[in-house]
Amino acid sequence: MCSQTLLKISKVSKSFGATKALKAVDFDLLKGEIHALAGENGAGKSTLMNIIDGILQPDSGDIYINEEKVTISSPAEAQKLGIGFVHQEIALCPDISVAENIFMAQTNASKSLLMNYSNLHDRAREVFAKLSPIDPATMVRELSISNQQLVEIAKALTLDCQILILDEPTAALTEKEAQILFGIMKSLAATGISIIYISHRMVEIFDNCDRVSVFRDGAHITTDFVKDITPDDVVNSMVGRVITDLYPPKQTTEEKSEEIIFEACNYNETSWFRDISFALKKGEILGFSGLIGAGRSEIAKGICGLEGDVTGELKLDNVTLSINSYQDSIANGIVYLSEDRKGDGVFLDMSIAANISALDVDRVSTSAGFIDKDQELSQARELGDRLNLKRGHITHSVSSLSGGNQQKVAIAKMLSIKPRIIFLDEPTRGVDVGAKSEIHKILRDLSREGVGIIVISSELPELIGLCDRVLVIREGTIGGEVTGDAMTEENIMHLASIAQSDPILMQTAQGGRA
Amino acid sequence: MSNAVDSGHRLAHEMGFISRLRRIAAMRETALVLIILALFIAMSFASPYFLTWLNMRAMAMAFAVEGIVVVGMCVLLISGGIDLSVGSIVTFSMVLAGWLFLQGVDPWTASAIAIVACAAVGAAMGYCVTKIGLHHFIVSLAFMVIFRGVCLLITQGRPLGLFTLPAEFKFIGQGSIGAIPVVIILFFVIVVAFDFLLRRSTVFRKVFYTGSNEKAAAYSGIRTKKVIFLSTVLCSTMCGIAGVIYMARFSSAPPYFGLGMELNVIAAVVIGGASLQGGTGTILGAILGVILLSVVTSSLALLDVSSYWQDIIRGSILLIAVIFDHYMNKKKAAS
Amino acid sequence: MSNAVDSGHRLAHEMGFISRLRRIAAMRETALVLIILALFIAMSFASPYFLTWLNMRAMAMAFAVEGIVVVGMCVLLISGGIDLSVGSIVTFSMVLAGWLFLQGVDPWTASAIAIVACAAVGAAMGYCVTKIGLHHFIVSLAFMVIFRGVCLLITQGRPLGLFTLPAEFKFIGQGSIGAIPVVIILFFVIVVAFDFLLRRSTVFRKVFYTGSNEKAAAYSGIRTKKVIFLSTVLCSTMCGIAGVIYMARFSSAPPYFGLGMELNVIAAVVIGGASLQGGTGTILGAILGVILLSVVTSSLALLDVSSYWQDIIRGSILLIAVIFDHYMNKKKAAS
Amino acid sequence: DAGESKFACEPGETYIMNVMVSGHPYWVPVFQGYKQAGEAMGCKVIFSGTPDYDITKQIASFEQDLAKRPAGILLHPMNADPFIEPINRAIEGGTTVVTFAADSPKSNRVSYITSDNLAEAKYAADEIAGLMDHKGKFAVLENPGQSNHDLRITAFLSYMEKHYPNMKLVGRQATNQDATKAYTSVSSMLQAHPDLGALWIPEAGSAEGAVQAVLEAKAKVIIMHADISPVTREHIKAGNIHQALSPNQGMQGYMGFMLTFMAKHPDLIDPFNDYKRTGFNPMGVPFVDNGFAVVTKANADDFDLGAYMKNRSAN
Ligand SMILES: Nc1ncnc2c1ncn2[C@@H]1O[C@H](COP(=O)(O)OP(=O)(O)OP(=O)(O)O)[C@@H](O)[C@H]1O
Ligand SMILES: Nc1ncnc2c1ncn2[C@@H]1O[C@H](COP(=O)(O)OP(=O)(O)OP(=O)(O)O)[C@@H](O)[C@H]1O
Ligand SMILES: [Mg+2]
Ligand SMILES: [Mg+2]
Repeated sequence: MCSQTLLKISKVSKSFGATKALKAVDFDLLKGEIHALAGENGAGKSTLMNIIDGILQPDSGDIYINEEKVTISSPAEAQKLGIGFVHQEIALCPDISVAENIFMAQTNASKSLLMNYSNLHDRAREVFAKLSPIDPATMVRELSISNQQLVEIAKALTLDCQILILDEPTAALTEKEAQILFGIMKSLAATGISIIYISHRMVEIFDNCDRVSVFRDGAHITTDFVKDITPDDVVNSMVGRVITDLYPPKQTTEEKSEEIIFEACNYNETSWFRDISFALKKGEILGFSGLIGAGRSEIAKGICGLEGDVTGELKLDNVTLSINSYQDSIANGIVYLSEDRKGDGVFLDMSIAANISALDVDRVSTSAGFIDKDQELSQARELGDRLNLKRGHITHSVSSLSGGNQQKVAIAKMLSIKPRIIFLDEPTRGVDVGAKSEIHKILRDLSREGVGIIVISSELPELIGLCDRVLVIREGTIGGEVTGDAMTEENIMHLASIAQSDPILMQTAQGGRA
Repeated sequence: MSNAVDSGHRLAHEMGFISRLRRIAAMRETALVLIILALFIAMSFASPYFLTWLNMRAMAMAFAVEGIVVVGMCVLLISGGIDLSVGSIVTFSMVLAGWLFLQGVDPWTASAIAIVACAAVGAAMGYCVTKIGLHHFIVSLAFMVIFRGVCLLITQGRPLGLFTLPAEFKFIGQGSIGAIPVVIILFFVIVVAFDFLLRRSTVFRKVFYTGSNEKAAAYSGIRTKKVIFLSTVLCSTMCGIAGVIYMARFSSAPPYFGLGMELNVIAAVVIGGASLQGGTGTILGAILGVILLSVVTSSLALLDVSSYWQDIIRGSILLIAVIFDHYMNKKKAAS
Repeated sequence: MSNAVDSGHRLAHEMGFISRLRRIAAMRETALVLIILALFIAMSFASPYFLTWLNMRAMAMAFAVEGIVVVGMCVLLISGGIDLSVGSIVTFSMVLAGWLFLQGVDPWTASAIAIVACAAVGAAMGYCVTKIGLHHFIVSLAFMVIFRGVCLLITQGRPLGLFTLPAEFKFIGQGSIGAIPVVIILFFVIVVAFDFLLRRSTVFRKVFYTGSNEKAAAYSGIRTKKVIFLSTVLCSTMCGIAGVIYMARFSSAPPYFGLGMELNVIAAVVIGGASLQGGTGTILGAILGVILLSVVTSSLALLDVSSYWQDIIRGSILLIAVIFDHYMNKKKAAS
Repeated sequence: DAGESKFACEPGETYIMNVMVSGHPYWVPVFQGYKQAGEAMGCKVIFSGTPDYDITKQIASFEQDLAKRPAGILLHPMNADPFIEPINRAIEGGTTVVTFAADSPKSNRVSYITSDNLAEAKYAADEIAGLMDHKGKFAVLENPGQSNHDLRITAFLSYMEKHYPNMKLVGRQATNQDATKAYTSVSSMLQAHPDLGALWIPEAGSAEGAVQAVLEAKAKVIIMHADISPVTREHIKAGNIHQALSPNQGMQGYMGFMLTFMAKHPDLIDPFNDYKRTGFNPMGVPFVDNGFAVVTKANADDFDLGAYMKNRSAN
């Protein structure tokens, strides 16, 4: 590998009001390398990427590409310099077809007067042949979040770029798609394209990247070759202390109880799932695993009365409940944490405090129905501190927080009502290692206190590390269950894809690994 | 440890007097009060008649009843909706109550019926929006046209003369308690009540959640459709109340009343800081918005500005007010 | 291997005649054509004069010039904007061109100046929106008021009589080529050109991208501010063109022209399938929308329906059209 | 005593003319007449009102006028009854009020001056019926809600029905002074009734659109309308519009001023009645007719407002 420096960041600083997001940061990217970027939530990773892509302007500092000083005033400018960017937050045009979304940048740069739709569709189909089967003619608004994430990736892959930035692209992806992506990344790097890869998952970094830079509190801490260090070193420099146990201890045999606190029987939904029955025992954390589109989210939403045309029977502490709406569900203490934080998890332009009390405002109000501001603020501070929320003023809007911290606000909202059963759909998406282990610890504590915890996650190590038992969902039914030592990635993947019949996916998945 | 210290610091800072003062200074309401004050000072130099009791009364009477509609519109805009039909609904309320009165119905009963009818119209609009799934803009546009027609039909195109309304009823619109007109007292009570409710009540907080992110609100267990439905009904009900007060004030029900009221009312609410995207806004701001617009109109009339220039100046003031406010807010965000 | 076969299959399916037919049937435009046809059939039973060439011509003349404004508004709505000032700007164009002509300027030059002036007004609005960051709704509301005032100022409140316009100029508005009025030919050319451009040209696709998700478009390197700016300018320019044609047609420039035009135009575009949130819409749909509204109005007049009922019926038709369309679309989504 | 009182103003004595839609050209000659009379008598005159078609705004401007403590106001009330209370309050406060072109009859206003809308309607009906040999189809456009426009139509229709039973009303559309609306309505009317003989229109705005529709349909329709605009004046000269009935605006303003002044100075008159003793204002003449002019091809040039104003400012 030649070690020519393609991109060099020198002493870049950026503040948002009183928040210093970046403090005189240095960073360099070599030609053809996959360079990982790690750091806690709010460390400034996305901010730096936004500066490189011309979305934000630095307050001070310089950027060099091929040793030449550049000013990048807009994404259009960045494109001309050969920079491609997959954003942490999905930004696609919902009313436009997948194909047009993917080639939006080309359309923009194109000199031809007229659109050539069939050409776009053919090329889009080619891209997806490598990635995952998505029909290029569908409107983006009809896709699930994970498929939208794939479209985002496809969009970046088609750019004719020399620097590709991927900001937590795998947060919404399952193992399978992630592996495909890594395959593609490696082949791109082999052709001399440099990749900046942001992730909170150490395994991904150590399996796929060449170097890793660590950021903390807006400052650059270290850059090392991954072969020279261990994941613990990275976590150490990220958090500034040693995190010994990434996952909290599981249920011990003594703690095991046969008492069933929550039971779902014969759940069916007209199009998304059928014959779903499971029980949750006291003190255990249950996981849901499966491939993209398997229907995990739909099951959770269906049970909570949020979506779908659902039939089934529900028992909480052996009492049969009838849940017709999410309000009934909340009234019984059953809540759902959405996987789509920005879309339906938080109120971006409202204050942190108002976000946290949204699930049940009556908790922070007087008997006459008026909000007690002090109570609302102290509830928010308390939960925020408990989740280690990195924030400005508690009345600032959620839009001023980094992605991971927004996720913490969404979780704080769930905890505010002291729920009985929580469905957490991708609860640690975009959350840093430190906070993630905090969240895991909190979940474990809650389950000890008797709260039922059901975690949906696309990250297999998380499910294996956290859960006591994992149900594998396959095409809308429960495809199997693993527990104890049988909880391995291989077993889960096997159960998840056993009936997987899509030839394209199988073929490319194998090709990607080869 | 350092965590606790840190949050202790933060607490102290949040409670601080200076920070509170700074927050007040950065508020949109403060900006509006300053603009209005500046206008008052300039006007009292420009015209000796400006700071007279008669002129103040005339100016207050000009916006008081419309202010009640502004309250309804403000809530609706916060919920993420909009209502172009307010002018027609106000007129419908006047015309229906007036017509019933002429048919021999007691004016109080007639008024109650008219207000309920307006609420029902709001419910119909709310139904179209929440159950059918249409957009507020287009639904209320259709209702604006339909109810203008209904008003014409009821009145056969001519203003209803309601001179025979009993004095106790006219008192609402024309009487005074002490030196202060009843209309202004009513306006004041409604504004203060709703300002408080919107800031503090849990019920109205749900309007903010719904307007800010309807889906997130639904995922927080809020019956967002109900919230939107009720906000629509509230706005129409306020129109109904305003209509009845107008009837008492004018002893008349002209079918062509309130033309263009919707734009004035929406402009006021937006000047007052509400976003057309929903989720933000205050009653106080909206009322200051309507006061600003009204004071400008009145000042121009008082100064005998050529009518050709009045529109130009009024439009420019609207523009300048939003630009000014925009920069104020930007500065606030930056500091 | 199987990959190629599969995608070949899919391709064949997509190209399939039946699927194409089905897609056409599900389109909003088809629904509108059906509604308009139904109206035509009903009307030709109700009145023997309806299906005459003269009546068709008169109906077409009634919406042709407004149709040009509809084109501009459609593009602007797709980009995510809105313009309440269209009525004022159309009038401004008429009044300015007329005034210049009365000052001795050649009418063609006067018209060109008026159109450029309208474009400049659009640029000013676009500036407020894209550079300052204000909302289209409030900016165009202010401009609506300001330019109504400007029109009054130029005309001193009275319509400018332009009887002396040369015949070649009046020809644009009053002449015919063969049996077809020039106005209708102009309208047709503009509509066909823009419909094609909006569907196929890369430049106008950017308008869709920007309106659908401004951030996503910006991340793809599209200069979204420029797109929004130019859409605003385009809409005002279309108003300018429409104004000049109106002037040629009426040989007059009344300062109170086009009141309420904005609502009619927006209603037409929305009936035609554009979303007020931006990102969707077609010129063909918008034009069918304006035709529907216009045919209803003409039919009511032809049947001499009491003017009190006309508003009620027109409003209801607007409502029914959007409800009908909504259910059509739902069915499409479900199938 | 009588020897001291003059037919003139005290210094600073102010008279205001208050209207709605103050940008409308109709008010221009009215105010010119008002001003001519006022200046001749050494009074200060002010033109006031609201540019909008909005009763609330007009009342606000009227009440603000009162803050200036004027001697009198010549008022065109947009609606009759809403002005009762403000007019009465004005009079109690010492400002006298006279109405013009539209009235508020139940108020205590002293007088009312207008052109006789009934006479206009009667003239129009006779003229149209005469030209059509007392038989055939006619239609009207209207502007419901504005009392003088309403009168012009209702009086026309009832007079037609009573005196010319063979004349048939085939269309009645509200076009609200909007040229485009009038264009559409008249186009449709002409399709339904290609043999339409005549149109009576209560104002000039609708007439502008109507004449366009008639010209485009190449129909032969006798168009008559009330008021006059530069555009309809041109059409009269070109023979496209038969006649217009223009109220004597100048006289309306001039006499309107006199009425207002006299109402403020009732002591100048010693009438032969009981008014003074019983507390009525002796100036309380219920109604003054300022008359109207018939605008034809021959005299149309005398109704050029631009030329009139040029002339006025030259003097
Ligand atoms: N628009 C903004 N306004 C105010 N503060 C901001 C804004 N954007 C980012 N910040 C702040 O800047 C800091 C860095 O944020 P950034 O998004 O770069 O973090 P990150 O490293 O990408 O975190 P994550 O892993 O959670 O995505 C945070 O403290 C965040 O709150
Ligand atoms: N709004 C929607 N419109 C159309 N299809 C949808 C919608 N939401 C979900 N789906 C589809 O429903 C199926 C089940 O989706 P669901 O979100 O439950 O999957 P999942 O297992 O949670 O996976 P992931 O969340 O990773 O996509 C998928 O095929 C998905 O594409
Ligand atoms: Mg980030
Ligand atoms: Mg999911």
